Amino acid sequence: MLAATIDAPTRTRPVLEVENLKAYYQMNYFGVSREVRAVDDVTLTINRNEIYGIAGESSSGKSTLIKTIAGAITPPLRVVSGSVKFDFGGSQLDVYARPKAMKAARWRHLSYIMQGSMNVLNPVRKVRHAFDDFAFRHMGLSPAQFRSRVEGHLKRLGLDPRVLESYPHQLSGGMRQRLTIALATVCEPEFIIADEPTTALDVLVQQDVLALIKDVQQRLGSSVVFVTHDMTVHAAIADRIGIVYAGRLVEEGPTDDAFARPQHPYTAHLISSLPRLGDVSRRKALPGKPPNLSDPPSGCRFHPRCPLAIDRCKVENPPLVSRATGRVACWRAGEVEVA
Amino acid sequence: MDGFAKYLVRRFFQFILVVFLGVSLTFLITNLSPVDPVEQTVSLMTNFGATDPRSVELMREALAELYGLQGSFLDQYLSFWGRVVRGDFGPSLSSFPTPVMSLIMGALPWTIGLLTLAVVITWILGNLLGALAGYFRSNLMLKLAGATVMALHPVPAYILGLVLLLIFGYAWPVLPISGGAQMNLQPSLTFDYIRSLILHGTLPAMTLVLAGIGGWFISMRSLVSNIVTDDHVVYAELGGVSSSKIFSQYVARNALLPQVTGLALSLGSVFGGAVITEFLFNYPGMGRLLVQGIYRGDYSLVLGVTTMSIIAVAIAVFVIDLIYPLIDPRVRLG
Amino acid sequence: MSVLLELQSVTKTFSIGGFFDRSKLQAVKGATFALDDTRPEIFTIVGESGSGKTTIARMILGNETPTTGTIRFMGEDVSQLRSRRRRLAFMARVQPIFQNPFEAFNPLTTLDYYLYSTARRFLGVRGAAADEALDKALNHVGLSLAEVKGRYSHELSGGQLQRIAVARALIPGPKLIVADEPVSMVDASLRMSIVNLFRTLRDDLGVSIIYITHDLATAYYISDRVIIMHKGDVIEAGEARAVLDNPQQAYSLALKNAVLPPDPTAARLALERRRSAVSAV
Amino acid sequence: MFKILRDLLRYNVEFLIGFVLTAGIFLFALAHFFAPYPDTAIYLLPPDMPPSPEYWLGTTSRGQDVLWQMSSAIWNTMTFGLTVTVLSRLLAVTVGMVSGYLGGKWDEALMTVNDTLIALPNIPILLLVYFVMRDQMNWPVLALTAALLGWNHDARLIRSVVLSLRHREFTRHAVFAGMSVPQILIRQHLPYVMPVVFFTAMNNLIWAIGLEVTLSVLGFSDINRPTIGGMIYWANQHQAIIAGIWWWIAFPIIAIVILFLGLFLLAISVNEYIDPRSRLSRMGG
Amino acid sequence: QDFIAGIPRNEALIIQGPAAQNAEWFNLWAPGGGASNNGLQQLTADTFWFINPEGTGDSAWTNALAADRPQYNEDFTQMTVKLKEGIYWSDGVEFTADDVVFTVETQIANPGMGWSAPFTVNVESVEAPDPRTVVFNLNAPNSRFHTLFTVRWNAAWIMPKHVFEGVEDPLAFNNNPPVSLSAYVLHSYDTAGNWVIWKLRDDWERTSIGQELEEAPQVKYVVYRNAGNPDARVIEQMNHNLDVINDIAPEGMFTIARQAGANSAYWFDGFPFAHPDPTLPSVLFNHQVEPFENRDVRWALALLIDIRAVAMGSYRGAANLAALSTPPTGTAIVDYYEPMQQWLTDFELDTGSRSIRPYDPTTADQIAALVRPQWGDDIPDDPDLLKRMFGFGWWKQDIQAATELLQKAGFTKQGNQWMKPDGTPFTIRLMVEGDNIPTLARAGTIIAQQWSMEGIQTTVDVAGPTNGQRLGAGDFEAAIYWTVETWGGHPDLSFFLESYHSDFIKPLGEVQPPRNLQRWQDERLDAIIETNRTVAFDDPKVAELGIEYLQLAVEEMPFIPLMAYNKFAPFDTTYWTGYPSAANPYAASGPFWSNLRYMIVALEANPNAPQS
Ligand SMILES: Nc1ncnc2c1ncn2[C@@H]1O[C@H](COP(=O)(O)OP(=O)(O)OP(=O)(O)O)[C@@H](O)[C@H]1O
Ligand SMILES: Nc1ncnc2c1ncn2[C@@H]1O[C@H](COP(=O)(O)OP(=O)(O)OP(=O)(O)O)[C@@H](O)[C@H]1O
Ligand SMILES: [Mg+2]
Ligand SMILES: [Mg+2]
Repeated sequence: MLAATIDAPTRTRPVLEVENLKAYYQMNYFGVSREVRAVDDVTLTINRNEIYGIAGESSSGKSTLIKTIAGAITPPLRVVSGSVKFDFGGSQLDVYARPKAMKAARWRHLSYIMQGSMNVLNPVRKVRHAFDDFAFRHMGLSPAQFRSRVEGHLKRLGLDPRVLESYPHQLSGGMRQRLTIALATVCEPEFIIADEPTTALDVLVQQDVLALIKDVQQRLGSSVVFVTHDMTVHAAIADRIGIVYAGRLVEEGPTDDAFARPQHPYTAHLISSLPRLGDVSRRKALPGKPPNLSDPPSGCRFHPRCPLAIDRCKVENPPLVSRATGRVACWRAGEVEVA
Repeated sequence: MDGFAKYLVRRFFQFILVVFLGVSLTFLITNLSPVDPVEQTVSLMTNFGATDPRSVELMREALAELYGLQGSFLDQYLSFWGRVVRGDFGPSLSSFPTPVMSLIMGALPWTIGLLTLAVVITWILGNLLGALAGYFRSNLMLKLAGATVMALHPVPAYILGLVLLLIFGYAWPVLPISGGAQMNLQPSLTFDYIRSLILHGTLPAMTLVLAGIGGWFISMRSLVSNIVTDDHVVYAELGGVSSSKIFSQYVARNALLPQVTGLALSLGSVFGGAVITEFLFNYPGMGRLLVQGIYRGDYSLVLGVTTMSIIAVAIAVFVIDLIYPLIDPRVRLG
Repeated sequence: MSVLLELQSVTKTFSIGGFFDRSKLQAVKGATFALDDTRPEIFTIVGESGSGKTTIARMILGNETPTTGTIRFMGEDVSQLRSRRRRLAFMARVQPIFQNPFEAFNPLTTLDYYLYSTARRFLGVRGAAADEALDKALNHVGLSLAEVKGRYSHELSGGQLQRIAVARALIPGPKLIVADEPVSMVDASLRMSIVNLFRTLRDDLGVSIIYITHDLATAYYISDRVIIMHKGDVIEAGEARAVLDNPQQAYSLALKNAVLPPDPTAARLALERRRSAVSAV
Repeated sequence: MFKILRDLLRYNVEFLIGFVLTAGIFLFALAHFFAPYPDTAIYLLPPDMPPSPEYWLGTTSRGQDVLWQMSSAIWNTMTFGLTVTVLSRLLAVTVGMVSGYLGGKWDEALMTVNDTLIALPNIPILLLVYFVMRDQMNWPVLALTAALLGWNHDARLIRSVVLSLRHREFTRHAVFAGMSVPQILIRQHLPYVMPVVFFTAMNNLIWAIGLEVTLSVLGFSDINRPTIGGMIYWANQHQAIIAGIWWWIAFPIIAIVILFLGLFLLAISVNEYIDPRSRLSRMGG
Repeated sequence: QDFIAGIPRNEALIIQGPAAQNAEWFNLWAPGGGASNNGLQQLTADTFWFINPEGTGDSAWTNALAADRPQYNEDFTQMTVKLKEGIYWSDGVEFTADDVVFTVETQIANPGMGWSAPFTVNVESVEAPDPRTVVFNLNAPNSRFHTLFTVRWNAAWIMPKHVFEGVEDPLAFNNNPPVSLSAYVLHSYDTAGNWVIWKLRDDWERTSIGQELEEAPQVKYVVYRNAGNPDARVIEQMNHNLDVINDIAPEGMFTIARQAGANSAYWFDGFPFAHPDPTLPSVLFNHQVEPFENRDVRWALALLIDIRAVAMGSYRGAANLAALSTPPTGTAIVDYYEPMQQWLTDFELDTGSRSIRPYDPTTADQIAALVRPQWGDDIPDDPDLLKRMFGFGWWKQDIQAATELLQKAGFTKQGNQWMKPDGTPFTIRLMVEGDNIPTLARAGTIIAQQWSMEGIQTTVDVAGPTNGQRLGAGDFEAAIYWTVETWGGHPDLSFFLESYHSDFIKPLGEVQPPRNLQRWQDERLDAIIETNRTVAFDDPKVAELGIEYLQLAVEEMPFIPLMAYNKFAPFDTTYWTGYPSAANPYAASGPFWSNLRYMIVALEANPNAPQS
């Protein structure tokens, strides 16, 4: 049914185009104003049937970036400039030019799994109601049909349909996480946005959840944008990854390439710091502390912590340039050695 | 013993303790009161008559004996508990020898009828308005309604009632301003009687509602403004769930839970009556009974009314603690 | 050989459930292990979520009383430490590190308040002497008092905060640190700095550490001994490398296999294996 | 402190309005110290004069200037109300925090006392106490009694806040940092409790004023001391509303409404200022 | 719809009644039961005689159940009463002397019943030699025994023997429904206590009141309704839902006069509207508390009062001032006030340094001048009329004389503060009851202000419901209340004076029997009282003794009489006319007086009433 609506010419076009996006937290409390440049000039495209991973350390702006993409901004977050455009076969969506149209597209074409989504279910209602509220009106089914559709969907995701009659607190964290994934996919959207869906789950459950996401994506042929700081997770499911540092995209490329030949020193560090089961050799930690996004370092934002920094890095901001397999923003791109 | 039973027993024990302490405290204060019921009756009987001093002394002795006010404090205290346990508060001293219980039973239906209704209406309106105002923060109508409610909040109930009485009793005399029902209409389930009950209850109820709505409004609004930033609400908004649904099922429903406790307490305190409103509109409820009792030094009556009220509130707290898990699925007992 | 910490068939039962359905939950079932006083070590507890790890930690810290069994710290029954004086003496020797460094410090209190308070209560020092003690402790974790003084938790990174938490725990000169998932909320790049720090503490200061985690990779990386918990039971225990290299129990094996390698090809393979295993069930 | 005030005034319209309203009423009340007549004197002026250039708010049927009566009345009522509020806040905070934090037997004992007081019907108890105390019943005693009856609901609220804080990691951390119970309560938990305190203070103040009025209406007021309730009492004795002397009652009520609105605005803006959440975003969380 | 369900408005008289706590209770003889204000005693009970407090001479006396005035024997140890014939209880049983004997004997046998105590004290035996005669044999000589059966406000009501003889415990019997001995009988009542409706008996002629009537009373129903607080009462009267108000504040009265003038009637046709009750609000001093035992101090305090301000402040001028210690109402005007004017004017007071004449006979004119700007033509110019409205005169405020009196008593003034002889400041706590009697509370505040201004710091102490008890126990320094009540319609002062005898004075702290609450003790007073006991009720010597007492009271100033208790009791004339007034004082004005029954049967339907 989905495939039928996608006509030939659009098949090749990317499903999401983000251009020069800037989103800042602008706050003013009793005379103290702060501006946190959490997304600073990001341009990226995401194709159909692709899993795109976004990595980066805590508070580098990963969540903010995908919130902005999902059109889930609330004050004090503001989109300062740039555009986010979706292309869902028949319907084009420019998130910030025509925000009204977003509402109709939500869950139908685009679903979003929030960070901490274990806690996004209404604590005083049964899980069943969440499906009714979010999905029912998009499906055009009778209540009974809808019910069996939901149950079928849950079964396919390895969930017992009886969970529908539970309250969220009666379920374990992993269970709730899987439920939110089920909720986000029951309408079979073309685009799924997921923010740290596996953090805070134990390894076994984490693996299940990853497997689930992969399954769903393959079955629906959807595109997934996926955020986590856990590089091993990216390794397992992402087709391409983008590395974010201090609000900027610093490197992007196919997962294999990024792991094998990181171009940016930060990427290289992320990959090399991972301990490997069975390996007890001492790993270095990145020196210094994360940049302050309301007063970011000049030039390349990574330079205060960069082992390769040169004077140029302090003053000039390296542009994101295309490479053979991806893009990178570093004056000394490719000079790093992987440990 | 299993956890729940243990909890129940402990909670029940606490309930008994609360009632015991509360009633004992009232007993103590009441007994310290300088109003002497014998003197009150004597002065009532002699105030306008030419009664000679010797007779007055005789009368005083006879009444003291009749009222059974002899005996030490402890004796009276013990016999009081003995009676309470049997659900009997002894004879009223100001309406001797009518049992206090039958006076209370006469007043109780009125109070319960009026106050339960008023409390529930107040609660619903206050919470509804508060929730709407907290959720749709920029709506002009709601802002206006909110400002009105807030401005009414600090106005003493007595003034509100008096103004209503002037408006609907005098300037535009459409409502009865005094009493509980039409005169010469005996209580019955007829249309006339019920209509008259409603008409007579309108002004007192309006007073109670106007005076009480602000409290609920303010607390509900602040609860709601906290809840709207909760993840599950934000998520529902992102999921394109309709505003009305978010409001009712996601915001209001969560915010209402703590308010339920408040409602239970208010319903519990219904037994004490609404002194000022009953006083103003001559409503034949517990508040009026109580004030009469205090004025006439009728300990038995005062103790009866306060004991009822204490027990009712304690039960309300107890019950709400027990049923809370039913209304809030997150709460566990034990 | 004297015993530092000893758990003897410790169990903990919670009663849970709502109004109608009530049941008991055995969070910990007969845990028994001991730490040696003379040989400091990193003792790791791994296990899935809800397997009872935190419960054990809380019982060791005296925040929870075992339903049955005893926990002795240097010969004293931890649950019997009633008086404030004895509690303080105990806390001087056993200190915790918490999971979420942002949560472990009150965001409205300056960080040094925790440090000074610890110094005053356990060392009885104030003013310059306290400054000195703090600086020493902070130096162990690669920080200095000047960097920390007067700052609030949001002004520092998670890794820094976690190191300050460690420094604070070091001030009374503890014999044992109980760290409940100290790195799970810290991102990958900071994780190593904490884990490395634990090693240093053990080696340089002779502090024993109970390290609770579900991250097998770091467990393997630093621990001396490990126990694996599953639904309240200790299902496997022993020398860390030995256990993790060659797990005996099915569950331990599954746990080990669930660890994704940091290499796309291997990771995808692992995930595929998992997927087929799940769909086969 | 001064800087905070300045910031609040400059950047927060609500605070500014609240401040102006409250300060206005406060100054007005303060003015009674400079009143041209003693505040209990009667029949110094022609009675029943409507508002006019000479008597801005008119005169009462007792020949008093409503303006100056009100000024004293607001002062006295506020003194009473604030005394009740402060005392009951102290009780509520102490009991709520100790009970919530210590838990166990302490909690049970304190909450039993608390529930007992919740169950006591306020007005009857106050009336009874009034009778018992008789001439010794002056406003400080009344304030104390009201304070004793007026803290219990809020203690429960505060307790629930502290209960949720008690299991937060920073509390456990503080224990292991050797902080004593008072230190933990005051340094760690009080900032989270303060918004509740401010918020409930408003309602408590209104309740206290309402209590004063109620008692006055029932005839229990110290008629030697002008208060809002006392003004209503005397107006009532003179059937002022029926007799058309509306200014005797209307102006004091308007003043109370203004005062309350002012205090409410102050409370919400100060709350925003001290609320841990907004404070954090200000500091940069 | 009818205002009262099922009862035509123009057949019903609606009277302000109380809120009954215990609406099912109709036993007049239980403790407190005889003091009912809901029509029970006013409309259904009867006894031997009535005195109209507003009447003068013979017209004030009514033989009700008794066929004649009381007959005493020589030494007042026996009283014989002849009863009227043809009087029946409402259930058809004839009223006889047996009912009277039963009443007395039952009450003696049941201590606690309303009149048990006085019967026990006085009656040795009672017998009915025939159905129309009752003979009381008394324990001791008592020339006023008949007053137990003489109604001013209430009295010992006769019990229906045929009802009570079957009752085991007459104290616990609710007597519901009550049989009536008077012209009305219970129709229905509100269990919630807000109203009671009485209806005219079909056999109304077979009652003591009915026998005197020529045609049937026009009021078919009497409704006692609790019409709420004073504001509500005013509104209800203006809405024509309340024909008779018992008492409201002067301002409420003025509002009615202003807004419903044409539809209302009052005791006086215009200002001051009020009905002066035969009670005498005064400043009471506790003679057992120093320095109030000192006559000079009391007189000084009296002379510090500017009575015009008190009249304006308490009643807005509508006060009937009293310089004598008896209320200036009813027959007291002719018996005491008019005859004593000259004596008052000549009265000299020794201030210690000189002699003054404190009496000012022109106060009525002065007050008239004060209220004329507001009431204009309502205020007549005739000095005699003014005296009826505002009283005959009062003491002139004389600060200098007061100063001299205080100095005579050993007081000194420091700055603006009087010091007692022992050197401590002279302060007074002036007790008032409060909003139960608002006008007196107002008078208290203004007197306190006057004393304070002259250097005696006075605070007003509102006693509320504890007022009566504190007065009784002597727990006060000074108070505004009354200890003088009279028949109004009869010059005999024994009504209150009997209890002024020093035999009954108790030490401080013990309860003083009613009336002599100031604990005034004086041998001259005892002598007057003792003489009065030996004189028959209707003996002209009674008035002479009264004058003696009044003169003594002026000299001693045991309390400062202020005024009659003026009661604002406006009537709505929309449905009924012919209410009593100063011009036609055939009954007292006010629903709580038992002789209200004479008003009810005299009312005439207003032909212009709206037809329902
Ligand atoms: N509501 C907010 N108000 C102000 N600043 C915010 C807000 N949310 C996030 N920030 C700031 O924006 C920056 C980026 O935050 P963001 O949540 O996007 O980071 P992240 O990369 O998702 O981190 P994490 O891995 O911890 O989720 C941080 O400095 C954060 O402090
Ligand atoms: N206070 C409590 N009341 C009831 N049940 C509890 C309580 N504390 C813990 N439990 C239960 O005990 C079990 C063990 O919990 P514990 O927190 O020790 O697990 P854990 O291994 O630390 O898990 P995680 O990895 O999620 O932190 C869980 O099922 C938990 O729900
Ligand atoms: Mg994030
Ligand atoms: Mg845990």
